[in-house]
Amino acid sequence: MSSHTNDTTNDVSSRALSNLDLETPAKPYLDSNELIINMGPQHPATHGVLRVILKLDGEKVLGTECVIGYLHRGVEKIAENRTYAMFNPYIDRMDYVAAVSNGLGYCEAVEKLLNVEAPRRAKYIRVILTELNRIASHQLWLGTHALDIGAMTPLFYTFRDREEILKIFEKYCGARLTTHAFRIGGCQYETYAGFEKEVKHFLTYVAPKIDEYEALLTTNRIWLERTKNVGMISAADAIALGVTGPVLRASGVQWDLRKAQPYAAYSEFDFEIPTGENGDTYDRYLVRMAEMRQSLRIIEQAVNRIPEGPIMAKVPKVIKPPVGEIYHSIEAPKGELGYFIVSDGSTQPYRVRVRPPSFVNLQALDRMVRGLLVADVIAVIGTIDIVLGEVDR
Amino acid sequence: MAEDVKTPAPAPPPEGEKPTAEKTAAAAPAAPVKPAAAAKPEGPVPVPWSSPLVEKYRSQYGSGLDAQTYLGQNYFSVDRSLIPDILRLLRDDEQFDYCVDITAVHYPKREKQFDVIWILYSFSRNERVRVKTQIADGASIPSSVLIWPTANWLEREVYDMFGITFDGHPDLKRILLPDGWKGHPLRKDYGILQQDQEWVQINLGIESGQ
Amino acid sequence: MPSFIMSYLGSTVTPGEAGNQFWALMYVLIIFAGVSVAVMAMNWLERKALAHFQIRLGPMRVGPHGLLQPIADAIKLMLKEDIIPANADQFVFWVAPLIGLLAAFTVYTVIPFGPSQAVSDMNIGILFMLGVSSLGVLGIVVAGWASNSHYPLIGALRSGAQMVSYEVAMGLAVVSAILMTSLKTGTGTLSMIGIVQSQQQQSVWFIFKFFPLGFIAFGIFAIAMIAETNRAPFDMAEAESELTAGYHTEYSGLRWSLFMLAEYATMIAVSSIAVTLWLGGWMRPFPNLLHAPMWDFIFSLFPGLTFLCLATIAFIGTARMPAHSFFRIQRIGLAVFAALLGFLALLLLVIAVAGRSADASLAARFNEGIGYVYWFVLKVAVFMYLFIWYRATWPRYRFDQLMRIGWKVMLPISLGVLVVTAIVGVLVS
Amino acid sequence: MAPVATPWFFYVLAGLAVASGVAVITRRNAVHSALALIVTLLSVAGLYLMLYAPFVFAVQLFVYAGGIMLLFLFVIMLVNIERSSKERRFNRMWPAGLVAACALMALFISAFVKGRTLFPDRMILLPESSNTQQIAGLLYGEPGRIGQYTFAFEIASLLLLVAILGAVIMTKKKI
Repeated sequence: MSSHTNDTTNDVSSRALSNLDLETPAKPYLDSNELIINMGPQHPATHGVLRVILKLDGEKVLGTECVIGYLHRGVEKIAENRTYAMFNPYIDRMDYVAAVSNGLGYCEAVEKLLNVEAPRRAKYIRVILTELNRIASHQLWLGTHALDIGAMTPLFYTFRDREEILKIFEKYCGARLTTHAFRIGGCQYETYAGFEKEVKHFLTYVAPKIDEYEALLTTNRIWLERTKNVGMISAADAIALGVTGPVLRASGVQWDLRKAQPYAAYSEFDFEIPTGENGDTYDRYLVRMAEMRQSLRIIEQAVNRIPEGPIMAKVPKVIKPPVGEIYHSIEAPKGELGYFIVSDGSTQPYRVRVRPPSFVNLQALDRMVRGLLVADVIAVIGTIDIVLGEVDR
Repeated sequence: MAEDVKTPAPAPPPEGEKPTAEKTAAAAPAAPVKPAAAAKPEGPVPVPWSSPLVEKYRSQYGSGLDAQTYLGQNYFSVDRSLIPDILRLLRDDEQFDYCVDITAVHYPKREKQFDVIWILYSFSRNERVRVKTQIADGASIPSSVLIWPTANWLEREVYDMFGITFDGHPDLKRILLPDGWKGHPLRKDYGILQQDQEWVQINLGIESGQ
Repeated sequence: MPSFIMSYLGSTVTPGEAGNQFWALMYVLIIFAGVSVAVMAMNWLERKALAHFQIRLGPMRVGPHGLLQPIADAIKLMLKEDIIPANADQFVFWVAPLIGLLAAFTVYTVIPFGPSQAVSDMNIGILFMLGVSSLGVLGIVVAGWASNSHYPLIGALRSGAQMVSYEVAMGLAVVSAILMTSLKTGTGTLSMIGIVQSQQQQSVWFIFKFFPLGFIAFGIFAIAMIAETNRAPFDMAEAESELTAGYHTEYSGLRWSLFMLAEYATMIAVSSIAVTLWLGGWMRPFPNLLHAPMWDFIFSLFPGLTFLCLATIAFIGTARMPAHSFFRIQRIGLAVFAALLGFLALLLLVIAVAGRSADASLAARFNEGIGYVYWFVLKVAVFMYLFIWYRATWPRYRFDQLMRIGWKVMLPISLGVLVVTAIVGVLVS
Repeated sequence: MAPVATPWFFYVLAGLAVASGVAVITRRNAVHSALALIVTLLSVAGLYLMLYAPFVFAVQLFVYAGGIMLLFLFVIMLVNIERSSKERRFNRMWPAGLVAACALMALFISAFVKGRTLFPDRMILLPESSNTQQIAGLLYGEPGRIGQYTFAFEIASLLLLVAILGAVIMTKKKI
């Protein structure tokens, strides 16, 4: 490209590009210069403040480098200066579209450290809310992903239906997005009157809506062309790169923490783990659509069998776990969300390490987009389903 | 070094880091049930972890390695010198093919200030294991990027947050903080309000980011 | 003065052909104003229709149901700061939107709204249209280059390559329609008016001629024209999620609005080509079957009835407005608008009744002309709606897929249709 | 059709063509040169229209100004403008070029002055509406008669096809 067009960008990004092991062709055939493009941090399709430096040959991607950290708030540092209970709301601000899942993971980790167990009713409430949140997260993903690929309309459909979930959250705990729904030892709030009825109504409401999304996209030729065989990642690569969640399952690995190492009350429900075959963008789309349906199944069972009883275990007012360390992880909508908590016996955690699925999954971007086109980078960023609040923490 | 790890100490011996932690002796084998608060039936105690895997490794490495179970979670405490080998063995022979996380913990009062922790998972065994080692400030540790590619960003984050360098990492640089930043925020001596004022003033053109 | 006006109204050729410079100028002005208004209306319609596709309301605040929104937008864009990037090529940056706009508006000189309702009837009208509209891409390419930035440059390259590629298939589809014009008379024509007239002579819209052939050619044109105007699902050049805004990323204010104006004007222009070539141009439906004077009268009522319909809708909207003082001004505004529409409807109906007889009176000529323009505009409006519908429904193609479709699917099909049309044409005549 | 081609139109178009032609070779910025070249081509197209050759006008518009210049721009846009604008614009051969241009001009003038007899007094004015048919007749022949230039025309198109194929093979690393 004309250097008059790209000199400035070159200078800015040359350092950041240092690790791009780009195989430049031995002898350039015709004089084709590479173009270095800065996608983000202000870009409509990077889902926040992600900056991707692309090295292009024409429109073909030779290599990428993600520059992250624009949203870094030092969540782990904050944790060391808050009590266990005080840190709970901060957790919601990481993956803010799946705040309930985040809270579930943290509360269970601390409960494990305290060696207490939440009552069964609390576990059921947790499962219902978490699965609702999974649907909400997938709906948001679907809308934005479709928007990235150029289909505007699904975004509004999914947001319309996500609204119903947020209404349930709002009625349950007063907040829609950063819910802070659970407490260490169980749940703070009993379900409101009519909770079961509303959840059941939601189930019958949303099932046809999921069919509606699928009607718009699943057999749409343009959608197929844009997603099939795009951003492929093999199961071996996915495992080596630590990719989890729907991205891993779309590559054919039938692994879901809800089944593999059940937490909360998941061992009591009957559901399937949808998997894909090719590990391409389309399979990831199908897996997430199927997961939404499986979540509906889980919610239906949970809401029908929800037991009576207390919702809070006996937890001391001042939470002081014994000295020790624990790693606990759950299946968040985006993958394995782990908490590694080190306690020194005081009221504040000595160290909290969050294992964010988005952060690790994002690392696979480079592997997935090499050799594809610029437009595919957008599709792949969308399909990994990252939330920058969680990547940067 | 072997002695340190051999003692079945629960992971963090943060002597006097916080006032409340004063009582926690470094070599307290019994779980610190001191505060009356935690009304638990039994205090969880790290117990030795015995399994064929542990036996095998113990016979192979002897005193450099120690295996424990705490709250049902298994971990190895290994000597720094064994690090690349044992990780590679765990992946190649024991199918711990998924590196969940790499992180570190800072104990400023200790001689070897850092715990570096690998959390591993095996899909075929459906089993998790943690590998821990202790290193001193300024010391480096072999990178495991060649064992698990996912270690790339995880090690960069550890470097960014703790200043631990990984030998053989292809591109060890800061990941979350900007490149020119001074200090490693997750060290205990880094205050929660502390900032690299110079960086903020130069790059953001404001007096302070607070 | 009436005689001066009549001098042309009585004529059956375009002002350009008649050498009537006064009326040619009038036509140019009318078309320029009309297209500008149409673009504004299209802007409003797109936002409203798209919003309703997407279970939203769209603009509701500026005027009743956002009817004044385009005007507010226009004022805003004119008042906005006009930024030229420091590293841009000032002159080229300045001239680029004008190139696009000039090309988009020049095409209208040959668009036939009726047998004499055009600025001029060039005997190479369709070639002129394709040629001039191919100049429009220069504006886009040059704009992308002059911005001196990556995304605009990529957008410009994409749109340049895309427009050149689809022009080929588009041209071949057009040629197959032109071949059809030669069937009855022996000699074909490139004149836009001639093309419609030959459809009249053959008593068939070319979309139905040699049934699948005309339809396929029309389909190819209909697809190519979307690509040609850079609209979804072929809006690679300004692919929002990839290139932020493509070639006009660096543009703002008035210059940016000129690009938009050019884009929408081009959309209307290419739709006009499609209507002229395949959908019988200004002809009303079934002029050959339903040709009794009674039918003429019934069809001449359509414009008035359409406006009556619109007026009714507006009145219903007025009645359904919430009875709150907050809405009083909006309610009055909508009522006035409805009354205006109703007045127009009345006027049109009066003209239709008065011009019933087929003599050469002023009313009859007027009535005829209104009928032509009405049917032409109605057909074009259907295309405009399709443009919106596509945008609401489909994801965006990727650039290589777009090129593949252009060269490997559309081009062979259009070549094949051309050859088969020629063979069938020879066999038939 | 009443003639609208007044001398004024001719002078304006011709002047524009010459002026922008000069701009083409004097602009340092290649894109500016290309834009000037487009103006030249458009002016010449206008001259064609004045000669009652609308078909040639449309082809000039379509092929040269629309297609070829777009490809020119494509190439030029990717050239390093800053470097090329610092280069010397004329190489040492410019006196020869000037001499050649002057000779050509002299030839034109002499042909215009001396060779008046060579040309018919007045061009036969074809009706504008049949211009396209005339060209088609020359190229493809009237009904029942093979055209004068059919063969040459087809050969030319074959050559172009070969050129296209060659370009594809040259640029494409693997087909």
